[in-house]
Amino acid sequence: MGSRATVPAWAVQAYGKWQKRRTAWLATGICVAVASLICAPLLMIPGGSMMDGAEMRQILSPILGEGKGFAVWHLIPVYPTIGHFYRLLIESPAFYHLFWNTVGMTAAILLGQLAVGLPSAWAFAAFRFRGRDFLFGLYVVLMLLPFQVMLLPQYIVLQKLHLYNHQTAVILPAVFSTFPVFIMYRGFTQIETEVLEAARLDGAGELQIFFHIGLPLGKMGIQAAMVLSFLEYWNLVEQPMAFLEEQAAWPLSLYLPQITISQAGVAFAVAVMVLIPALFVFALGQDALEEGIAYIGVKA
Amino acid sequence: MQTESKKKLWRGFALFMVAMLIMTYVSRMVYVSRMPRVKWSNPMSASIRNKITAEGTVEAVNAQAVIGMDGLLVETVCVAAGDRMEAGTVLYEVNREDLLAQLSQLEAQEQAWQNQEQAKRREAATNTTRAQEDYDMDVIELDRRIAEETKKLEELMEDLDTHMFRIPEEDASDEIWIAWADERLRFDREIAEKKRMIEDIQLEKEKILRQADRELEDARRAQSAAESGLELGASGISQVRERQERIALLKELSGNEGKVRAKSAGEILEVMMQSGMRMGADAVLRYADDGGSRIFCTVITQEQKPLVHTGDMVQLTFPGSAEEVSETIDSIVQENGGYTVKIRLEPGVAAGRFEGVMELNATSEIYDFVVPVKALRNDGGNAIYVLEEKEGILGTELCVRSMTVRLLDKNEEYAAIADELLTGDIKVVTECDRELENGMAVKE
Amino acid sequence: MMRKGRVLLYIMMCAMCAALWGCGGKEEEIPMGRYADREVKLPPGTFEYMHPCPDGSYYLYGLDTELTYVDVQGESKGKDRNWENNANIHVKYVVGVSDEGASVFAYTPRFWNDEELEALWIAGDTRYLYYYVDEKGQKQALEPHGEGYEKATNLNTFAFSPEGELYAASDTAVYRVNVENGEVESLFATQEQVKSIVFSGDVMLAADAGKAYFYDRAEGKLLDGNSTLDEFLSSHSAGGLVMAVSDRNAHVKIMEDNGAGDAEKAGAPDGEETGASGTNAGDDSKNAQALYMACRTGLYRYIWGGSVIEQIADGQMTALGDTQRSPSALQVLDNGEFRVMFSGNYMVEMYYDETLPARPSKELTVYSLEENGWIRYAGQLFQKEHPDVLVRYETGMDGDNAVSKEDALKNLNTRLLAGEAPDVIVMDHMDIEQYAGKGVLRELDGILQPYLDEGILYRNIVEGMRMTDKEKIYSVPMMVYLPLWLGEEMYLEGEQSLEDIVAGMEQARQKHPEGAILYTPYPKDVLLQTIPVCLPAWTKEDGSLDVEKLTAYYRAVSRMWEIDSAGFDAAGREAWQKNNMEWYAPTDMDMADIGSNYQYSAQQNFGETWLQLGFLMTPQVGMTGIHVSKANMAADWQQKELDDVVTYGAYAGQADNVYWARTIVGLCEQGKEPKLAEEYMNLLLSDPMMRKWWLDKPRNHSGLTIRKDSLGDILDINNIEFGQTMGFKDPTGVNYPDFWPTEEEKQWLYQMMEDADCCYRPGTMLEECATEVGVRVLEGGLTPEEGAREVERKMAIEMEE
Amino acid sequence: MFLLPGLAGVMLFYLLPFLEVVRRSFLQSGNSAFVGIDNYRAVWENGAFVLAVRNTFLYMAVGVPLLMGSSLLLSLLLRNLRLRRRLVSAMLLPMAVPAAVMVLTLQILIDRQGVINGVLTKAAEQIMVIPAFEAIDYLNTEWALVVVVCSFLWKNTGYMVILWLAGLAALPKEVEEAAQVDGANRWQNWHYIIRPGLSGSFFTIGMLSVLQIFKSYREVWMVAGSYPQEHIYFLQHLLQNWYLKLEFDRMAALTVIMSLVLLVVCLCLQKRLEQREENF
Repeated sequence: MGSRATVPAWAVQAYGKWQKRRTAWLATGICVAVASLICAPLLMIPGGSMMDGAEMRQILSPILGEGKGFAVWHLIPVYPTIGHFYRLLIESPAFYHLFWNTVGMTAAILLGQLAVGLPSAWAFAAFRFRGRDFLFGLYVVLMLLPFQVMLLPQYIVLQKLHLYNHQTAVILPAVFSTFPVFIMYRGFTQIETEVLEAARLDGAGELQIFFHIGLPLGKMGIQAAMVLSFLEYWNLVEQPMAFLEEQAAWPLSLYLPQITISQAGVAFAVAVMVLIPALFVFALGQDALEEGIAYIGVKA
Repeated sequence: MQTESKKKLWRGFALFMVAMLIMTYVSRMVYVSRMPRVKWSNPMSASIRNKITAEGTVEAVNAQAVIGMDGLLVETVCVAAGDRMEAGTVLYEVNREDLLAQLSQLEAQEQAWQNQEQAKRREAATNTTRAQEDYDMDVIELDRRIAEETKKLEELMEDLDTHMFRIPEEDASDEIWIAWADERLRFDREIAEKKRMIEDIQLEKEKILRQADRELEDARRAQSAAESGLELGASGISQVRERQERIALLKELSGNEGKVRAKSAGEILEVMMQSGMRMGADAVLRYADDGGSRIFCTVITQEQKPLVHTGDMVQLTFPGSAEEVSETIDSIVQENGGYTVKIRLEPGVAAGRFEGVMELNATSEIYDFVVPVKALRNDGGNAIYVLEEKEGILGTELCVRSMTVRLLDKNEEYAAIADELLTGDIKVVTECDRELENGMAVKE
Repeated sequence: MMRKGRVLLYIMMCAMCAALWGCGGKEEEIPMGRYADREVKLPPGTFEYMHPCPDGSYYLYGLDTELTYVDVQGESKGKDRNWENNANIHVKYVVGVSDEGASVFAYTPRFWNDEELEALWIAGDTRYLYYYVDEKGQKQALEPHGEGYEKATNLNTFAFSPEGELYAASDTAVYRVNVENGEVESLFATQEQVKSIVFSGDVMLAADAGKAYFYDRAEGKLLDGNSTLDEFLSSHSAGGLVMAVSDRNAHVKIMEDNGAGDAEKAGAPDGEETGASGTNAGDDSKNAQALYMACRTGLYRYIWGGSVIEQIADGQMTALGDTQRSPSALQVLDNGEFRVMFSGNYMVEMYYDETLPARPSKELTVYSLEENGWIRYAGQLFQKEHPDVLVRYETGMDGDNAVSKEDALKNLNTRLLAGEAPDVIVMDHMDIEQYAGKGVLRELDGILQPYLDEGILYRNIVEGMRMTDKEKIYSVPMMVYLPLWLGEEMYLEGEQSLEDIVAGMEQARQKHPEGAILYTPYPKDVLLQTIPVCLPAWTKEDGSLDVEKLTAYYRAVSRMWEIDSAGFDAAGREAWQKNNMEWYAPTDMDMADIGSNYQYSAQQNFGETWLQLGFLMTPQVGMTGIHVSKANMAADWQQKELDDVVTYGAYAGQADNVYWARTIVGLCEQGKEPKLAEEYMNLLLSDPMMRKWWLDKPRNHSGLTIRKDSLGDILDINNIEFGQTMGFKDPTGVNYPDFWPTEEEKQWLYQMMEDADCCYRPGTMLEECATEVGVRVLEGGLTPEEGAREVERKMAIEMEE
Repeated sequence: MFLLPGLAGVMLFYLLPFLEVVRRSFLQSGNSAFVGIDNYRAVWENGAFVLAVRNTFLYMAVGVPLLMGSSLLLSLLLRNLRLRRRLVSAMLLPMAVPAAVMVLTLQILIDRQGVINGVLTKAAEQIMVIPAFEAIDYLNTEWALVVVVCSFLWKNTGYMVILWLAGLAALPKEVEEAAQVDGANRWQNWHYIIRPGLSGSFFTIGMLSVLQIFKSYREVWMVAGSYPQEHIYFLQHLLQNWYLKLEFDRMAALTVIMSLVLLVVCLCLQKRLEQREENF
């Protein structure tokens, strides 16, 4: 205490500021470094999407078992070409078909999850009923079950419901997935039970509580769930492969599920095209997330 | 700031989606515009009119020969096998010196022979004349004798008559009577004797005349023989004739400056002489006379065989001539790997032609599946593209599928195909505006 | 609250279960009732067409067969109204008959050689002549003439109206023809040839292949079209479409295309099941005015003015679907039945049978991992032979988008486990033992026994498929490949073992220190060429991996690769690989096919001497390929000092008498149609199918058939079918016969087939593993011993599982 | 009432199928004969199972804490940064890349003759002057697990950061500010305010990490195949291979075992967390 007193207040303040800024810079630096590390391999994608097939073959020939030495990668192709994009964007209507399939399916899934998962999550968060813990545990376990095991019984169910080979065969199970419930539940648990009690005492209906307290407060959980769900379903491979026989119903992720070297360029181009909407969704989702947080801040 | 960037983001996102939407249509359009456009038809049940064309040779049925000028030396041969000859075409020339030498020799022989013959003839004529004269003289002599005797006979007859008038009276004595009677008897005897004499002379005359006549005849015969040369005998005569003919020939030849010309039109089949050769009496040249008949021969493949039958009407043309004939096939014989078709031509047809082209419009049996020949491809086998619907990423699309088929028959326009899977309502691609590949999506 | 929630929960669960099973229950039930057909026995003669009379009787006629009347009782009264079978007539093309028996027809004169006709024919003028026979049998020539009628027009379709007026159609117009004087009146133009004409009251409906024309005969004008019908016609006309109306005298308003009430009325049955609406067909025909249409795809009803055309009978399940016949006339009977005449002397009556299931109850499912043309063909053929069966051919891995083999198998297994097994599985690249062991496959001993007893199939090959643990045969390959090498006689001759080949290579290397010996720049190729003949020897009796054998194998191949690599440096090999890269790079499924590789073997060989290991795949093409190859080599290698003549022979690896099984077919134990599956198997094993062996070319590699007689046929140069198909017999085709296998070679080949008893099936785990590790061994990453151990380790995990 | 529609769907599409799995775990796969616990025994006694369990646990034991720790750290750092949104988006990107492309990228990088080895070799030669850097065959040696963990971290860090951030955002800012005003240092701040506040998220994110571990299988499989190096042979491989071998019975048994374990762990964790929450 005494030592502190010797330091002038402005100095303390300045030091604190400086320290704060330094920490901020440091944090930023670290984060940027990590982010760039994470993104570094992805830089191969735009490069690859514009790389001439011959060049790619040449620089990758060691990997293909056709040469000695080590493979290299040109982040900026020596012989750049927009051939792959041309092939993909101009010459492949199938790409668009699948793209819209994916968009449609993902949108349907996300909306469905909102409609179904949100109340479920709310129920788990807001009510304490018998078996809640067990049920919730079950939800978690069901979420964790590998798809391989669920493939067969789900197939049987879908077959029985005459959904097999129809996009709903992918959409419906996804809609009822326990995963968003799980995440959104976490968002709702932040709400203090007292608030709910108080609201109930005030005579608010359950729906009112849900809409006026639950939704705004759980918003970031919802947003997180949506962004994550989007990621999950934007690149869904296994379910459609198992449940959709008809190619016309496929999502984009099955366009090139396996890549041979000759297709690599196009595959990279596809990746770029897939990444663009994802970027938008991230940005917008986060935006909404921010907003939600800000909103909560204001409310609180 | 915050909302603005958010707005921007939303706008960007919307823009991206709209761009994707537009591109969807653009790529569709590109895709469709690059899709081959095909036309199709169902296979028909039809027969195929197959035009079978086969080149063949024209062969003469019987060849004729030009006999060489025996013993003459060929100076130049003017034709070769395969040449066409018209009447008057120079076939070859003989050595004129040789020719003239031979001719003069022959003429000398002939002259000698003529002279000899004339002498013979003259002698025979003399003999005849003499015999005639003998004969005539004999006739005159004998006639004179006959006339003499006849006169004597008549005198006797008159004497007899007179005697008869001097017939004694009835009462004449016996002697008279006897004398008269005796007289009369004498007369009778004398007349009879005379008559016998005349007869004898006449017999003799006949005899003499016959002999004279024979002699005359002999002489005459000899004469005529001499004149006709009969006495040379058959070989002699032919020799003479030959010589004479030969002389005439050689003369004619020399008149033609030693050129031997064709007598009729035809084509040379074979030349069996060469210049400098002395010809024999056998053929030096064989040729097919235009007036003769010919056979058209050609070989057809095993595939064509089922379409060609004995008795089928075919069109024959001969390169180089405007002739076009319809004939029926006479025979089809299997020969080493192919089938030889023979067609006998009318005499005079295809004169001067060695090659011909046979055309046969064969109408096949009715095949179940006939497609335009354009629809047929060959990719290591005969195949057609059939139009099918395919489930793809873009939904149901039309696509072509290659179908291997057996080719039964075809002509320039149509092909008959077979396969267990063919049906009448299969859609066979007949036309396309670019190269197709199996499984390629197409538009109608 | 809590209690309530729990109760609700239970209710929910029950409801869910109920819904689920309820769903299932509904699925089981196939709606009953559909149209079936019975053949009508026709009077003697060859009839093509039928003219329906309104009372249910009909006339039959054919192109050269007399008109025959069959009355309502079905008794034929032939020849009472006959027409003269004119000797001068060659082909009667089209005929029309009226209710009363008057008839009209078109013909061409018989004289083919008639120059004039010939000329006409050549000029494309194939004008018909016509004559008309009235109901009393009076014949008179009909010379169509009149305004708007050109002489060259052919009238192809005739129809008499109920009143006896004659209507005719050319490919451009429809006419009314005065039968007395031949005067023709052009009524309206059409886009295509009108194929069928029906009358309903004053309205005449003429249909071409894409449009329906309505003509009001009373008013004399063309009415508006009907888009519903037009659409239908354009999509259903292929293969013939015939029409009939339920009541010809009723004058109906046809044109009200947009009549809302009608559309609703007609729309209702559309949503229902086919069979259900079929039930009503009979009743409806009495009160509703309808147009019926029959074509390949089925029998359809169109209620006038409606916007739907409903199918009341499925072509696939009736005689209509017979692709060999096309319907030529349709008659609607009062009792809701139909008579359909087919060209080709065939008539059926279609009646509604309530006892039949509405959909084809039989469905044969054939599954293969990869598309196989031969199997697909067999399915189509099978379906043709069994019209009541729908053959579904499914492939797990589609060519365009690479679904991985594991994913495809997973999907297949899902179906198997869910009890929806296909009936027939093509087992190529699948683990047969596994599937047999799990009871998926049916044992085939019973089916195959007759074939083996009669010596039709190569017993040794079939026996090679016997599963060791169960002692039964579960699958049978339809084709096999045989191992073959091709090289210089000096180093190798006759039958060879792997060691011999290595020795031969050593010899060659000594003689030629430079240049490649083996025929490929890729280590993987060497493995692909040798693994098949060694793999069967790697498994011990107890099913475990024989590491020593594997080590020996790796030693041998790495020695081979070493010898080969000694001939040129890495740069050379790389250059060679680069050259090849554009159009030839080894993939898993690629294999060295000696026969078909010859085209580029000559260009690509790198050195002075060479050796090719591979498999004989397509017998004659393969054999001829070898000859061509030999010829090419000899020609091409002269300048490269070929040491000795090029020759070829069989080779054995660690296993003897190996054959490479392909198109391995198994039947499913759980299949829904075991009988059909058996029949399908018999079809596959039949000679006609085997003769189509060349269809089996996923990568242009078909094999040698396991049916002895078929193999003989295939190797018979005079096999006309093959020749025609392959273009050998085509004058434009390639002249293969020069290189055709000789009798000696054929015998040699047969003997090889007789001896082959050791089955190699590609696609096993062991093979994948050994190949993957093998590449590393050849590239020097691992020693042979290490490689073998690595494989052992991986296989150990697999065994453990 | 809120739960019902969701629950119905879950039952239909998850619980019911799961019950089917449970049922099948007592039946033989081919002929559906009841075999009791034979399948369980078969699984238990299976060598591959032991290997797979060991590997999977190792993977989880390494992967989950690493992922959670690193992402928590990052999110704490990111929490108050202005660049946060951009950075998080960047970190999320690997998730959005199609699996196939990601696998291709990985292959290019980690192949024995791949880019990483190339770079390392060069670095060893030029910078550290170590003459012979032995190229590592990452996928075929013990390195395989490292590779798998790294790629797992690479792909999922962003994902987890999002979750952490959501959790952090829910913390009442005032408390923290108040604490800061009170002069609480960083550690105290973390220990007394943030950590308890995040304990709920901790559970969630832990579970999700496990989930992501399970999901990462497909990439592992695509890179290394059905029978990878034995250190990266996971339960999923076993499941997949059993599936391919039609051993659904064992698979079902294994699943039941797995889910039981998971359920127990899950319930325990939840209980503890809740107790703690209540305590707090």
